[in-house]
Amino acid sequence: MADCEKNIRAEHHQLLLEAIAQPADLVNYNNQQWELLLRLARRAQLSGYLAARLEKGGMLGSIPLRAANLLHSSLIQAKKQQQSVNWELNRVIWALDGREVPLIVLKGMAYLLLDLPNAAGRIFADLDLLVSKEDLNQIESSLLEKGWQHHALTDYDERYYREWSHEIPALVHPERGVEVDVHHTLSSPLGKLKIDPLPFRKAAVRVQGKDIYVLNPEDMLLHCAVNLFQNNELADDLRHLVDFNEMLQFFIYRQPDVFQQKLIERANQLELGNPLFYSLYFSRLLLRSPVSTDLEQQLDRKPGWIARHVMHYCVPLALLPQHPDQPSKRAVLARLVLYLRSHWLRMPLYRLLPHLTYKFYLSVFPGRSTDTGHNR
Amino acid sequence: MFWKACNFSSLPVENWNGEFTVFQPESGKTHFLNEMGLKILIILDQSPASLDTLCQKLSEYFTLQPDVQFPGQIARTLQRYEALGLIARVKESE
Amino acid sequence: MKVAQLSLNELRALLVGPGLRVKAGPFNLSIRTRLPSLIRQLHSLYSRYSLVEEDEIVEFHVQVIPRRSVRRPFARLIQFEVDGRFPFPPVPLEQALATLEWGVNLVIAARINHFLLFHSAAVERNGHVLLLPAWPGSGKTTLSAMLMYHGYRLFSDEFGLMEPQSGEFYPLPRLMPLKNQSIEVVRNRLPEAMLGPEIPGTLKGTVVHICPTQASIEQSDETARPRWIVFPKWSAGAAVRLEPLPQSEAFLLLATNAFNYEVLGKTAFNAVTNLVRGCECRKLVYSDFDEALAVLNALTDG
Amino acid sequence: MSEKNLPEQLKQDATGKQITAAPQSARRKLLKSTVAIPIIMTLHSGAALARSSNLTGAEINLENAAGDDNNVFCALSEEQTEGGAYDLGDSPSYTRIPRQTDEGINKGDEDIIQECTNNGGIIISAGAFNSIGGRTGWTEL
Repeated sequence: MADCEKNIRAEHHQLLLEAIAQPADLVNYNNQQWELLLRLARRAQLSGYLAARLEKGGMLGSIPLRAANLLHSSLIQAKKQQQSVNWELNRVIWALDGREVPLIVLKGMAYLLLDLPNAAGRIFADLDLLVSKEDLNQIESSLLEKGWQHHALTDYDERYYREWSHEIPALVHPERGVEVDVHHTLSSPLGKLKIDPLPFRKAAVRVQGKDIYVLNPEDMLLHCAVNLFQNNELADDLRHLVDFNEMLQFFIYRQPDVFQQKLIERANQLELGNPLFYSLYFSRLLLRSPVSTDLEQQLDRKPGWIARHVMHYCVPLALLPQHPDQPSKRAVLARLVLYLRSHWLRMPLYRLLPHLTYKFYLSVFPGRSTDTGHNR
Repeated sequence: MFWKACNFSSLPVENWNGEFTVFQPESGKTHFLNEMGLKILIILDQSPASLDTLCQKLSEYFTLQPDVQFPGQIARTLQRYEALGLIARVKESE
Repeated sequence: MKVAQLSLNELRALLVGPGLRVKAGPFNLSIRTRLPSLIRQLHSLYSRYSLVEEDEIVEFHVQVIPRRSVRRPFARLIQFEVDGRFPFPPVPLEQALATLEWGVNLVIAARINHFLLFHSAAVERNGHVLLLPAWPGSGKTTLSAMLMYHGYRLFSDEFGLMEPQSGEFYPLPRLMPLKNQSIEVVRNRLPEAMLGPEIPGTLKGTVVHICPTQASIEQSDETARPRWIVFPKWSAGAAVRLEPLPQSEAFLLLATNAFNYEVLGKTAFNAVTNLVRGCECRKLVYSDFDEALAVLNALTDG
Repeated sequence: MSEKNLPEQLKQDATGKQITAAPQSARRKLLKSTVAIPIIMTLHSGAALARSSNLTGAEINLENAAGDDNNVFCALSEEQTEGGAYDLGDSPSYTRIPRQTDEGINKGDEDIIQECTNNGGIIISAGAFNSIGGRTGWTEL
């Protein structure tokens, strides 16, 4: 684990990570560096984030005009998306019309409500809400009554959502087009890792001056970590690690003496040591997070030695964007490993094996999917 | 029940010979109104009003003949305005 | 340096290697491809464009690459790529040029927000911009191609690029796709025009690209302010009519046809308001180009 | 003026349904001639791109199809135009075709396309979806 730098030595990775870690240095970049950085940042969906940091530092005028124009364009787009989702939340609250349904706002919109440092320029398009299972139907019918619609549903969709994933299908108001995802769980119910949403809901905190809630700071970080390391394949997902790290620094700054301890205790209590371990580890490795290594040693649950080494090698290659002109085979392999891992985490073995066999079959005999695809 | 306009005075309004474009910053939407459409917002911005009061003020201002259909039309318009977030319901007149 | 100064071999070396870096109005573009037919087409059709100066930033990096289709194993297909993404499905090899041009337009429309992007043709006469916004059946590409050879400088047949604070318009003279019947019209009327190959079977029918005049491309750094907004409508057999258009309607039409009006929010609301208030707004119905030219000349003479 | 005497178009507007502003003279006349009822139209832009470029076509590989991790979006088309392009209208609706079967098995491309076609729709490219979707979200280009 000591040879941290080795796996992130690709020059283009270094370029992007430097820009995130030291935005003030961007004024010294030459045109060639800018051209590559802009492409990488777009791929990582971090151009709005970089633009917001430059704007805040008053530096947009001190960089090459073409770079400034593109970053400015991304920032305008991000601001529009944030406004759209914010307005959607306004309309959802209106549609619920004083009914006593506590809404917990998750992810991007929550960051925006709290004005967290990672919110500025952040690109997100959906409104994610967490409610109790009992309130699910109430919300669905209130929104449907006020003009929201499910994406036109086939019988298959309907069954998929309601029986299989125990969620309601996403709701969209046709005049605004923002997707409203109302959840009553925090992870896919198919996953092996079961997360009880109740402690999260109980600890939620009210947003100042509003009748809505967000997860408390520790839970917000844990939720971010779970989404990053438990639910997905990590490809081009650096921005979520940036979210994690920015929020971590911010909350530590706000509660300097206690926050780290609270975070560890909460992770232990909720048995979410693994994803927190990885989030802390890679924040330090890739984003120069100053958090001490002692911190994750206090976790009850930690990944094993082999898993750590595999992840240490693979995760940076997956999280960081490929070079746009020189895709690397190593990165493709690393992404494959993580793809398999994400399926492993989501599916029990008796479902995973047939699934992978089938995928392999498809890769050998493409186009024969109809024979086996449907009726299994 | 009463209606009031939401921050109407802060919305940019452009007059095009009696037709109006209004920009709503919160939603980012541009609305295109005729004169009565705008007058409703102006009245509800001055003070909250009930449907009856609003209809009466509009009839006076536009010197309309009495029409039984009129309040229904205005009520539907108010619902539309409410859905757009241009106006809101209030319990009291003040 | 112009693309025309490159030999076919030199151009090929760029296109298969680091990319051909060309200026496109206010933007720089990098194109890569290995397709011999497309390389030949670009050698002539891009000959008037300037290469990007050493060390300048290029905004858009696009590629046209060969593709295999499992469903059509023997078809020769190509696909447009931008930064690792494929916004269009694969199309037959013959459509490579059309796909490249549409692809670049799409990327501009999807990424650029520091300009307000009107869906409109724009030409300049007597130092001021005449906007010809698109609405169905406007024939704006044909009209702007014709105007370009009759005393007007082409800004674009597709984008009205407006700097929202200053109100200044920016030229973006790119290849223009003539469609179906208008191809013959242009062939007959403008024998001197540089035309590309006939590309049949695109989703818009048969397409032939016309290259902007050398003068339009060379002056593409010269911005101008708008003075006239004319909504053209080609109507078979119609006598020419140039009628006033209420400003409110011009506002509606411009705003709803802009690519990023909603994204720019209040900036766009103010910009379109100022634009419309500062321009003469007209509606043009025509069937004969010479008649249309006469009334447009009369309008823009003043 | 009573509602009964209004032309059909007008009635709809008067009852407050949102109209998408479009270059149609009926709507113009409506705005000009009517003083006795309030009118509001909310501008809807973003469809320009979809109309301007031929972004949509029925044949597509699913690699670049619009969708999310779990679903492919199937656009319900209004009609097919002469050149083979589909006119999705100003605000097309979508149905979702899950990428996997109930058992969590990935479906073949053919199955997904067939399922979409059965619903009367077409799979559209992420680029087209992006532009039609008003550019406020979905797939980033």
